[in-house]
Amino acid sequence: MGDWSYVAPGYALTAVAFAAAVLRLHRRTRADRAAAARLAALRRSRRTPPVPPP
Amino acid sequence: MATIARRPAPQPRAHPARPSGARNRSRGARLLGALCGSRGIFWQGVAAAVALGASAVVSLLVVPADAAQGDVQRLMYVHVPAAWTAYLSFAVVAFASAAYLRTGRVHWDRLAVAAAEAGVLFTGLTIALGSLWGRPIWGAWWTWDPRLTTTLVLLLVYAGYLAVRGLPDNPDRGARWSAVVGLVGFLDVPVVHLSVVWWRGLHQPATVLRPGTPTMAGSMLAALLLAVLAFTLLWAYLVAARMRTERAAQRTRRELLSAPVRRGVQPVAPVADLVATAPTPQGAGSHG
Amino acid sequence: MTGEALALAAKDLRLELRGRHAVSTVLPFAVTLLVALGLALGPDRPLLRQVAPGLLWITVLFAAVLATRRSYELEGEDGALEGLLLSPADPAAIFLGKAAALSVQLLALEVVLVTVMALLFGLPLAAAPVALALVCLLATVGLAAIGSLFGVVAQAARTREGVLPLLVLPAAIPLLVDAVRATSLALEGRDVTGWLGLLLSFDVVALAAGTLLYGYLVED
Amino acid sequence: MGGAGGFRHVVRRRTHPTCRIDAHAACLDGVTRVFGQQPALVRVRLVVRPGEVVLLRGTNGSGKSTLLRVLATAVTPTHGRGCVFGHDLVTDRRDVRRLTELVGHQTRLYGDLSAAENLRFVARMHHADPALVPAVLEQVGLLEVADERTRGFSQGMRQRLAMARTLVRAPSLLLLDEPYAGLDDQAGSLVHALVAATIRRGGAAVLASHDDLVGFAADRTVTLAAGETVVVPQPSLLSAAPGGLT
Repeated sequence: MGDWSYVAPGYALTAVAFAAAVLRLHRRTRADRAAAARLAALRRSRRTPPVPPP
Repeated sequence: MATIARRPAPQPRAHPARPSGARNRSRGARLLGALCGSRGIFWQGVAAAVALGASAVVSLLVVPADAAQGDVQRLMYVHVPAAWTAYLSFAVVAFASAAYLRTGRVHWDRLAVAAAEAGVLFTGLTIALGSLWGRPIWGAWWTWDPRLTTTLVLLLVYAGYLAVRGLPDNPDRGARWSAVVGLVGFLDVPVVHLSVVWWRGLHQPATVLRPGTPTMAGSMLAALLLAVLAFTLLWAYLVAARMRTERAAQRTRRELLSAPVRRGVQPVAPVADLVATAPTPQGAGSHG
Repeated sequence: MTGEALALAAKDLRLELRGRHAVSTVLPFAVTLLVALGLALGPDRPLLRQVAPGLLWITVLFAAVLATRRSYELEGEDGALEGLLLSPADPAAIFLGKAAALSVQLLALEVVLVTVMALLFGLPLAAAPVALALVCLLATVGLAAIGSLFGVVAQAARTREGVLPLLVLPAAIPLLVDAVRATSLALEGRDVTGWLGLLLSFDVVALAAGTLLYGYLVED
Repeated sequence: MGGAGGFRHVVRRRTHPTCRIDAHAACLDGVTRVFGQQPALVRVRLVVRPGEVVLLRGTNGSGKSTLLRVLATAVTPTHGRGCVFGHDLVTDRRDVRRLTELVGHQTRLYGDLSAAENLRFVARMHHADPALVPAVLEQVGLLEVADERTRGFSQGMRQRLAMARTLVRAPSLLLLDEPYAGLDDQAGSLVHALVAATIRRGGAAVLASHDDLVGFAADRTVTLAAGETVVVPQPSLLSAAPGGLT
């Protein structure tokens, strides 16, 4: 009765679930790194003394 | 006019009992710091991947099939570790929630969120694999087996935990609410399990799904322990990475409040897309 | 602490007598749900008698959600909930007061529901009235505790609609299972002490959690 | 340390040493409060001494109400520290709540209870003497409607009842948010009587108001703009010359 038609989907489902989780986390890390970079740029630009209005 | 001798600025005297710098942190804290650093997480990921690969190979090919159930029993090497990891993350959520309520430290809340999200993944996996395995053995996708039902209730509690986080407009309050839901859910689990066992009225000995009985062949037990280790490593990787993203999100949110940035940005949308749409800074500094 | 809890419970019950929300909306809803469920399952009397406990407690569960939402809506109407929280009363006292008031309302509701079910489904109430009463009492206290605890979350949350059932129902699952089983055993006149013990342990957990954690839910 | 029930959970913030001395009726030390993404209060510093009446001025949304709600511990400051009569705003909440009363546009009444019943409930929750209720109702001019349900009251009558609640409680720190909105002159004088009574008891009062105080001298005026205190040079006696940022 050893029947692989249940084992295969089981392992496949596990692999897909893990891959999806890791991918989601990776995408979030990249988005956070981009956000931090933008903020740093914004902060640097703020620090330069603004030109007095004409 | 005599130039006033500039007194050297007083050096920040390191507190005698606690020498400043990284050395003063205890060994454990330093190790934890290393583990949670972005490099540490990367190596955690690699270790988890290697362990999972090895475990898959071992449990699919190397280990003999079960005498009674045949190859279907190989599902045990994914279902049982997933169940173990689901309950592990639920215990971590409850512990971290209690610690967060007790001390108010933010890192406990981050640990709780990370564990809850990992918990949802593993709980869902456990239920899916459990019913997949139950189908050939018991002939039905779902039997009110006490453990499967308790795991389902667990999944509902996780859903409540994550749903409650976003409700109040104050993120601190959302964290507190979810901590309470996590704790109450955790207190529920033993009662749920006991009720379902009595409810079914069955007191038959542990079904074949219950692992760990020493009667199992040595190699099978070894394969199972390897799988449990692999799943736990992956769980640790997911939690550590998720905690870093949570910390980065909170740092960005606080960053948005600092005066120089605040004037340039009118924060209305959630942080992620908010920063993406932040207008290019006005004033002389704009080099966009 | 108990003085404040009693004062709060008395106030809630007086509000209930004045507004008669439980009698005018929750009770009709419960009876209608019961009759609808009964009709859905067909006229077969032995079947109805077998599922009657399940129907009863599903109806009580939803009635509890309605009653909890109403009890906290009355507080939120004019900001009275904030008035309560800004009083030097201990949050645990507020929780216990609300839970007590809710328990009384639900018990009154159950008395009516059980008599209606006895008539409609021909339930042998005389079999073990004491056991049945005890089961109802313990189950209602647990339900009121969970309702009061999560009611404040539903009231203070931005999107109010689906929050309360989402939080109350998963937490009340063990209660539902125990109450249904105990009720059916009580109706058959069999021994229910084991189940009463389980219900009691659930109540202790729910009340303890409520007393300790209510403070965290209400603080902004 | 009578932490408010379950709220011992708190970021371990030591109150600023100068704040701890009881000389201050209320002090906010760099309090910031953020709602979602909008900072309602940004690093507000405020010291109120006993016997002082402080007037908060500022446009809508400048953070006046939030500041009063932070003092009344209805809202937790996101950053910064504060204390009322030496009790920290975040850890000693029950003591702060015993001493303060916040009167806002929400009058916190139960529609189905009568005026007298509402006040008796407040007296029991605040450990005050219920016997005071008739006298207080007479003082605010609601004695004849004492047994009617508050659902039928007008906004002015409800605010008088809110003031009656304050008289029953006799708080040390009075926080009034737009006390004059919707009140006739006679009720306006009630507000002055209320503030004067609090001051006589050695308490302090903080009022947030748009319209000028008629015949009333605020000891100090603090102007708020976009959540930050703005120093506006103007004579402190408001009745002399209405000025400041409006």
